[in-house]
Order: sequence, then C-alpha cells, then structure tokens
Amino acid sequence: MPGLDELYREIILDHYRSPRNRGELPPPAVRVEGFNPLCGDEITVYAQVENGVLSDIKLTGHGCSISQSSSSLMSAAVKGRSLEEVRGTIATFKHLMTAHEERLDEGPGSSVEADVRRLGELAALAGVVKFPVRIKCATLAWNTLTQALDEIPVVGDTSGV
Amino acid sequence: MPGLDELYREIILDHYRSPRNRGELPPPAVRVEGFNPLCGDEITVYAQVENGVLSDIKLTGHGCSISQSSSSLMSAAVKGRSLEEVRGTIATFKHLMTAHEERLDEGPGSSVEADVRRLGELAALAGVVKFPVRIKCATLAWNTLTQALDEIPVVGDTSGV
Amino acid sequence: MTAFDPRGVRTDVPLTRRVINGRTITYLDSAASSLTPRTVIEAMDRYYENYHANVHRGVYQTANEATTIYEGARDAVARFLNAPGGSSEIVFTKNTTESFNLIARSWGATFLNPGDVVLLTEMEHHANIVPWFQLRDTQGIEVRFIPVGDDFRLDLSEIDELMRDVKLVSVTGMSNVLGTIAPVRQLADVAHRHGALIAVDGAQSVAHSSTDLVGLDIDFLAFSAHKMLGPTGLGVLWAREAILDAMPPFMGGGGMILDVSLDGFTPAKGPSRFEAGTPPIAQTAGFSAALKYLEGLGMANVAAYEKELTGDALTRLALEFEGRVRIIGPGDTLERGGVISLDVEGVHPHDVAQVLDQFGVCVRPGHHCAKPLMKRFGLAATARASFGPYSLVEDTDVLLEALGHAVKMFG
Amino acid sequence: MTAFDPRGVRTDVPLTRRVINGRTITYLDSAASSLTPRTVIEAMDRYYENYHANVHRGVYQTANEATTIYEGARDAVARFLNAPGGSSEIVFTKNTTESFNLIARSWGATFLNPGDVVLLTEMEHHANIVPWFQLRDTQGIEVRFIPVGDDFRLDLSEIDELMRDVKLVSVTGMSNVLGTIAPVRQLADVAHRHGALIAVDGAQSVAHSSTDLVGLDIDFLAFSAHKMLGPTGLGVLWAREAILDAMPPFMGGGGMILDVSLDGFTPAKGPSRFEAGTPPIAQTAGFSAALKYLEGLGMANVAAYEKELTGDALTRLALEFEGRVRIIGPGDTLERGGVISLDVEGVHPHDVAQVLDQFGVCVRPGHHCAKPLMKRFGLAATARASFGPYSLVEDTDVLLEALGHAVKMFG
Ligand SMILES: Cc1ncc(COP(=O)(O)O)c(C=O)c1O
Ligand SMILES: Cc1ncc(COP(=O)(O)O)c(C=O)c1O
Repeated sequence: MPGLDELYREIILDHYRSPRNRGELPPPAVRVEGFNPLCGDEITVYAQVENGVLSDIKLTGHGCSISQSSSSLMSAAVKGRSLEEVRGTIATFKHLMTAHEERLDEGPGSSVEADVRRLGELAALAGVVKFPVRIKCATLAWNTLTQALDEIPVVGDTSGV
Repeated sequence: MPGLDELYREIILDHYRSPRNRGELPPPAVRVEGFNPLCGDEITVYAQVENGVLSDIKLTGHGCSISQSSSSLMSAAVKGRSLEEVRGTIATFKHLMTAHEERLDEGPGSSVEADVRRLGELAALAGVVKFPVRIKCATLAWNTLTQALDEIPVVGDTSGV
Repeated sequence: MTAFDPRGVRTDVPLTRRVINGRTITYLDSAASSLTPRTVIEAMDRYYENYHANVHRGVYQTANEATTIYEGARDAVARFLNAPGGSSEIVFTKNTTESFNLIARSWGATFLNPGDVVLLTEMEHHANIVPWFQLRDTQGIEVRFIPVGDDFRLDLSEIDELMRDVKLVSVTGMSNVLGTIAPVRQLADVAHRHGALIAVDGAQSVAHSSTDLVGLDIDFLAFSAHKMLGPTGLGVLWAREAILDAMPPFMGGGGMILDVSLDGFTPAKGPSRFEAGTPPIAQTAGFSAALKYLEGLGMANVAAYEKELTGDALTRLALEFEGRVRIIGPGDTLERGGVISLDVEGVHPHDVAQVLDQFGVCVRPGHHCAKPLMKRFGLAATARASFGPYSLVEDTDVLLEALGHAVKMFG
Repeated sequence: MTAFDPRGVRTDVPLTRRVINGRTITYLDSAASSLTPRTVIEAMDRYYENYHANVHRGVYQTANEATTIYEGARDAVARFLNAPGGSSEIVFTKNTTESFNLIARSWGATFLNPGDVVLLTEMEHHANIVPWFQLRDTQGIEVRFIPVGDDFRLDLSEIDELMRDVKLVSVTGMSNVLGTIAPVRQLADVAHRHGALIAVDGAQSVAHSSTDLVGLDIDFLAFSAHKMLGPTGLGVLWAREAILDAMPPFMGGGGMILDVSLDGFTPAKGPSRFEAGTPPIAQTAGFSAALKYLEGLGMANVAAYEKELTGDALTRLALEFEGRVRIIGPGDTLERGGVISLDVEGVHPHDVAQVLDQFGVCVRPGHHCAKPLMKRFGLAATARASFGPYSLVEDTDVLLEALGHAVKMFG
C-alpha cells in the first residue's frame, strides 16, 4: 500500500504553495486551455516561442496539488529550452506516467530509472503512478502544453515545412 | 401442485374441439373485438339484443383451449337470457375467477361454492384459478361481451335513461 | 437515540467490514451510492439460483415466478411511496437519469410548446438539467432556474414572477451537494395554482426520508434503487395515472406494444408501455428486499437518525476547525439531510479525498454533477461526506481525525 | 462430442437443479434469457460485498476498484467481440432494446433525412422494428423489409432493388423465432457497396456463436448480457469509433457531460457520452465473469454443440410426430441456431406450454416479439424451445415425452 508521502513529496507541496511562472502572456504568445472534466481542474498555458526556443511560459488555473504542482514543475523545466528539448521532456514525463507501478521500484539501468534521472526535480511526480486516478491530474498541464506547441505558427522555421 | 386435469376438464376440451355458436351476425347486432396482447388470443363477439334479451350471440376468433372453450361455454350460458341475467352471470363468473386458489376447495356454503352452483357447466372453468396466467385467457370473452353490452344502443328501453 | 439500531444495520452490510489501508472502511459516500445489506444480495442470489426467467408471456413455472417477483416489486414501490393510484403508476427504469429523460422525451415532447417554460432550481443534479436543455434544442422551450440564496436554500421571494409561462416545475427533493431539503409541498401548491405540473427528483429525498405521495400532491417522482440499499441498474419513475396514460412511449421494442405489423405499431397500456425490452428483473428482487429492509427500519427513523449524525458532525466540524473548514450548505439541521459538502481552506477537495483515503475514509471530491450550483458558489469542487442508515458517530470521529491530518499536511 | 463438457456446465448452473412439479427442470427457453452460472452470481456478490461504490470521479479505494471493474468489463467485451477500435467503441446500455433506441435516436435522428430508407427484415424482433417506426413518425424516413422466403431464410433475390435510398441495413444475426442465421458479412458488403451502414441485432447471434467484428465488417452491433449467461439489466452497443464519435448524446444527465452551466451543456467524448447516470455497475462485474466463462468454453464449441443438439431434436421431432408437429424454421442445421419453434396440430402453443410445464419443461408460447414474422406465416403464436450451453440431449428426451402427452391429450 503506497503511503501519502510518496504522492505528496515536499517538493510537490512547495510548488503547490508557491507556484512558479504564474500569470499570463500577451499575444503573440499562444494561449491554450486544458480541462479535466472529472475533477474540474483547469489550466491555461501561455507559451512564447522565439527562434525555436520556448522563451517564456506562464500558467493560470486552479486544481489539486498534483495538477498545480505538476504545471509549476513543468514550467520550470521547460522554460528557455529549445522546442526539441521541450518535446523530449514531455515525452519522457509521459513515459514515466505510463510506467507500471511495479516498474517504479526497478533498479539502475531500467527505463524508469533513466526517466527519473533525466527529469530531475520533475521526478518528484513519479509517485503519482501509484495513485492511478491522479495521473490525469499530473498530465493535464503537459497535454495542454503539447497542444500549445502544436498551435504555434511555423514562423522563422528555416528547416522547411 | 394442481394437476392438468383440473385445468383441462373434459367439458373444456369438448367445447374447444366443438365450439358452440361459432360465426357472425349481421348488423344491427353489435360487434366487438377482444384481444389479449400477451398471447395473441383474439375473439370477436356478435351480440343481438331484442326487448332486453340477448336473443343471439355468435363468436369468431382463435386462441388457446381456455379462451376458446370459455367463449363457447359463455355463449351457451347467456344466449336467450335477459340482459339482467347476462350481467349477473358475467359478474358471478368474474367473481369466481378472482377467487383465491385456496378458497376453491372450500366446502358447501362458501361464496365460491355458491358461484359454482349458479354457473352450472361454466363451473368447469373454476380450475383455471389455480393457473393464474391463464385467467386472462378465460376472461377474455367475458370482458369482450361486457364491452358489447355497453355498446348496445338503448332502444326500446322503457325504464328511462 | 431513535427506534432503530444502526449498529445492527452496520452488521447487516458486508462492505462495512472492508479494510482499507489497514483500517476498517469509513464509508461516507452514501449520496453517491449506498452500501448493500446482505438480505438484498441474497434476494438476488435466490432469484438467479431458483427463479430466473424472462418475464411476461411465460406459461411455465419459473417464468410465472419471475413475473410475480417483478410485479411484486412494483407493488412494493407503490406501497413504499403511498402512490395514490397504486402499482399501475410505477414505471421501472435504469436509474433516476432515465426517468427524467423519459419525462422530458415523452411528456415534455408531447405537451410542451415553443415558449413554454420548465422551471428548475440552481441546485439541480445534471439528471434534471441536461434532459431539459436537450428538449430546449428540439422543442424551443425555455429553461429557467429558481435561485439558491446565500443561506444555501431556495430563494422563493420572486416565485410568482418566475412562474410566468411555466408548464412544469422540476426540483430536487434534497440537494446532493448542499443537503438542503426543498419545500416540495409548497412548490406543488405554487405549481398547481399556476396550472403547471411538478416533478420531483427523489434520488436523495426518497432514499433518506419517508415519502407520502398522497400528502405531497406532486405529479412526477424519479429515483434510483442503488441509493437506497438496492442494486445498481434500477430506477423508478412514478407519475399520476392520468398523466402516465396520456404519455406516448419513450423507447420502442418488445413488451411495450399491443400490436406490430409491417406498417406500424400500437403501444401497450399501463406502465409496460414505458418498459421496452427485458427489464432489470433480478434487480427488482433485490430492490423489494431493500424496501422491506428500509420499512423495517422505518424511513422516519432513518431520517431522524441521519439528522442526529449530521447535527453532531456540523457542530464538531465548526468546533475543531474554527473556520478552516467551510460547510457548503446549511449550518443547522433544519430542512436538511445528511450530506455535508466541505471546502477546506488551502486544500483542494481532490487532495482532501486522497488524504482521507489513507485513513479508509470514503468521501467524494468533485462537482457532484451539479456544476451550475458549483458555479453559483464560485467553486470548482467540494469534498462531500454523506451518511446512510449504517453510519455511526465513529465515522465522524475518523473523518475529523483524517481531516485534521489533511489540514496539517497542507497547512 | 465437442471440446467442452456440457455436463460440467450444467453443474455450474444452480437453476438446473430446480424441481418443478416433481421433476427436475428442463429449461428450454434460453432464447428468452439464459440461466446463470454460479461464477457469475458470485462475481456480483463479491462486488457488493467488497467493492461497491459509484464509478468515476472517486478518489477513494473502493471507488477506484468499482471503476476498474466497470472499465475492465468494457475491455472484456471489446476482446470478446474482437472490436477493431477496442474498448472505446463499447457503450453499456440496459439491454439490446435500449441499444437500438440509441442508434435510432442519436445516429438516426442526426443522419437520416426524409425519404431515406432503413432496411430491416421480416424476421426482426420488435426491438429492431419499433424504434424505426418511431423515427419514421418524427423524421419522415421509410422503413422497408427484406422478405423471408417459404424456406424460412432471407429472400435476397431482389436485394439490389430493395437497397434503393437505403442508408442503414439493420438485421438480426439470428432469428429468435426461426433460428435462421442471416448472411451478415454478405449483407455488410451489399450495404457498403450501396453506401449504407449496417447494424446487427446480436441478441441471439453473439450469445450463441463466436463474433469477430474485424471479419464481419459491420457498423453497429447490439446485444444483451442476460441472454449470454450474464445478469439482467445490462446491454451493449458497439459502433465503429468514427461513427460513435459523430453521434450526439442520447439521454442527458450525469457522467455524459464535459460541462454544464445555466445556459447549456457540452457533451463528453467517448462512450461515456452515451452512459448518462449511474450505470449498472454490479452487472458489469457479473458480465465479465460470464464472458470469461464463455471464453473458457469457446464460443465456436458452444455453437457446434448447440447445432448438434438442434440437429438431433429436429430429426427426432420429425420421426416421432410424423407431421403433427411442424417446425417453423429451417428443417436442417445449415446456417441455423438452437431455436426451435413448434406448431403442434390442433394444440394451441399456450396449451402446449401448459402441458409441458407439468413435466417441468420450460418452453415459451407466443409471438416472441416478432409479430410481423408471425403474420408472414399466418400464425398467432408458436411454442418455442431453445438451447443453451448447459442443455443436454436428455432435455430433448423430456421435451418429446411431454409433447407426446400434449398431442394425445388434445388429439
Ligand atoms: C433477436 C432479438 N433481438 C432483441 C431482443 C431484445 O433483447 P432485450 O429484451 O434484452 O432488449 C431479443 C430478446 O428478447 C432477441 O431475441
Ligand atoms: C439529486 C440527484 N439526482 C439525480 C441523481 C442521478 O441518479 P442516477 O445516477 O442513479 O441516475 C443523483 C445521484 O447521482 C442525485 O443525487
């Protein structure tokens, strides 16, 4: 039986109490709303992209500690990164969230262990996997960011369409 | 556990095989259709009333032995009787059909015993009460006749409206 | 203490012995669905083991017995509600939600015209909102809402104005979020005075208080078996016989027809007109047992007992948390049932429920299918605790202990 | 003999030990509803005793477990049918009848226009007739029928003409009166060639043969749990994902919405859009157990075994009654299931069933909710015997003995 401390790591509670990158960005930043109909969590992602880099990101919304801390942790992790790096982080995080509970405790060399290493602070959210109903909370911000990236107009893209 | 012979008395099978008063009557005889949606039994009653007497009755239709023998037995019992007598017979028969199974075996002096005495041949249908699903079969003709009587125009009625 | 023995009820319900995270379950989600007494489970077992057959049209013995069980449940429901017209007014559905869709699609689509108004309240469950919005889209009716005041009760101050063009008032007997009990009889009088009919969502009220249809003078009532110790998959629609008789069928299929040809069909008479297809037969066996069990307890006793529990919990919540836990609903037990919605300062309802789960405490976070009400109070969700006849004051003890932990953890 | 052990199945089903009128029951009414194995009953008991809670939106453990059971049943159904799009194509309903009403009211009311034709067959159950007549009244569509030949099989000689303006072909996979199996794959090809969709009533076919949706290439499938060893009160609608996604909700209420305000509502995505209100949760636990049980037997084995029983019964009926008992359905076992409708010379089906009941034999008299078919063959009713996986050749022995008695009695 997983304990609460595996879900509510101190770093999660910290990001919940003091969320990073709260606020809005004016256009041309992309604005996308995410919504979890089951629990009513709402997140709005504002993403500013310049020269293939996610130069700024801000978030508003409300929801549980998991959805809010996940969005805060996410913003800290992706801000200032190239779009390629951002997409990589998203993929790694979502891979972690689909890990089976048992695999979480696998030792060094496992793919979960690799994810955790790559994710740094974000790995604090790994415990969510043991609480399957909360996975949707943890991934809400990430799905919304993915959608925002998809909506970014391909401007200054020199690599062709 | 009631036996089949209580339901299928010889007289019932006889009326089923050789139904009395089969056929139609031309207007001004009243014509009413009865229908049991559950089993598909159908009966059409033609009733001719003259001077307060059910001077003729004929029946067509199809259905199970109980519905058909009941209609045949009914026709034999009511033909030529005054409307008052007919209504009395209908009431007695329907009372019998609502008797509880246990009361059927009550001795002399009981109301069931009185019904049975009054009904003569019709009393052969008493056993139907022990097979509750079949009561609807037994009463179909009677309900249809009741409806027919209700539709008879009040002509030559000297007792006022 | 009231006349019945809640500890005995507890013993009768197997799920109350379940162990969760090392602790015996503290089930406080009866408003979502009630736990099931052994006698109800056994009634269904007995049905499947001895009597199961499709109902109606059968001549053989088990078909008869199954039909008797099914129709017997209809009689039992009629008695339980004191239905003025008896069992011919009882229609079996899947749940409260189907009952409301039936009212809207059959009665509503037949008798409501563009411009007619259906008057709801801001505290309705989606089951009594969405079908009317759907009807609005096809029928051009207007849907209007009686407001809920800051005291969490219906604000009837402008009721006569609100009644303009209203053909149906449709209100919940008891809010599944606030616990507020609506003045149903008073609303019935208002509705009838304005020539309107009144439907009541009894999903909570029928489950937690005694219902007397003769006294209530309403026109429709909908509720679910699974909220009143019965099985899932069975609901009831009651409507006055004259109204039911005038309603066309809802769903089409077997059992609801008088005749079918290649050209068309003639619907059956009576409740079966609304019961197309093989009904939830085994569920009616379980529901009869549930009603018998509840009648044994006495619904007035159940209501009084749950009021006691609620009063105690409200008092202790106020004392122990001194404002950090806000009750979304009346703070007293006047015209109020055993549903307690909590807004815990600084702790999201989802997290409240998560922490409580660690203590084996089952409360439900969310909008409780009452989003308009949530919006009315500026909330996305609450954490809701609700009582049933098997609830004990110890449940409140554990609730408070666990809540204390949640408050500390996020403090 | 086939790979599975029918005597073992018999032992697994408590009701087969019931004694009726002094004789062990001979249950020959599986086409109306199947008997229930102990494992199915126990799965529901276990559910109520340990896991019951309302599904979705719950954070606490039993709410999670109940949701896992409910969604697990959806997965199990998808596997059982080999659904191309998996569980997101599976909608839980109350019964086959609700599934057809859902198709008609959601897909039909949205995509059919006046003059469009829905093509049925003369051997349809009312569940696949009445909803289309209802839609005709509101939508101005035409309902047309593929005739049934004197050989009791679909007459497809004029199918291309019949297909004019057809937007949906809706046919039963197997007639519940004749036993006739329809050439579903062939009809799917015809439908698609004409740009129409095809719906299949699988109430009998899914219960008595193996279903491979990938191979069948159909668009909708409807069936009921209670005909395939499962509980009453649960049905399934399967539809291709792309079709389901384009369909608006049917009933409105909790669980089928994304958002609701005082102004309107936004429906949810996926199967839950069609599952308003608290679903039949315990029933899905029972149904999962039933599917597992059937998969253990192997549906191909079940079909082969029932075919054997049917062939034997048809042969012996012909031999023993020399024409006094007419089979309303194909006389051979080619493309035919284990449903045997009897027309006994001089004995009304009601009386046949009554006499048989005296021997503990359960057959169903009546129109079997297929009145157009009855009229096609000039009958008001038949007495229908039908097999299930727990049936034994001894059942046929008793049937013949009892039938002999009926013939003699009325002879
Ligand atoms: C072929 C067929 N279709 C539809 C139905 C209707 O099923 P249900 O009554 O479970 O809705 C049945 C069974 O009665 C059937 O045999
Ligand atoms: C007040 C109220 N109305 C309607 C419903 C819907 O009931 P069901 O989900 O059984 O249809 C509920 C329960 O969810 C409720 O509490």
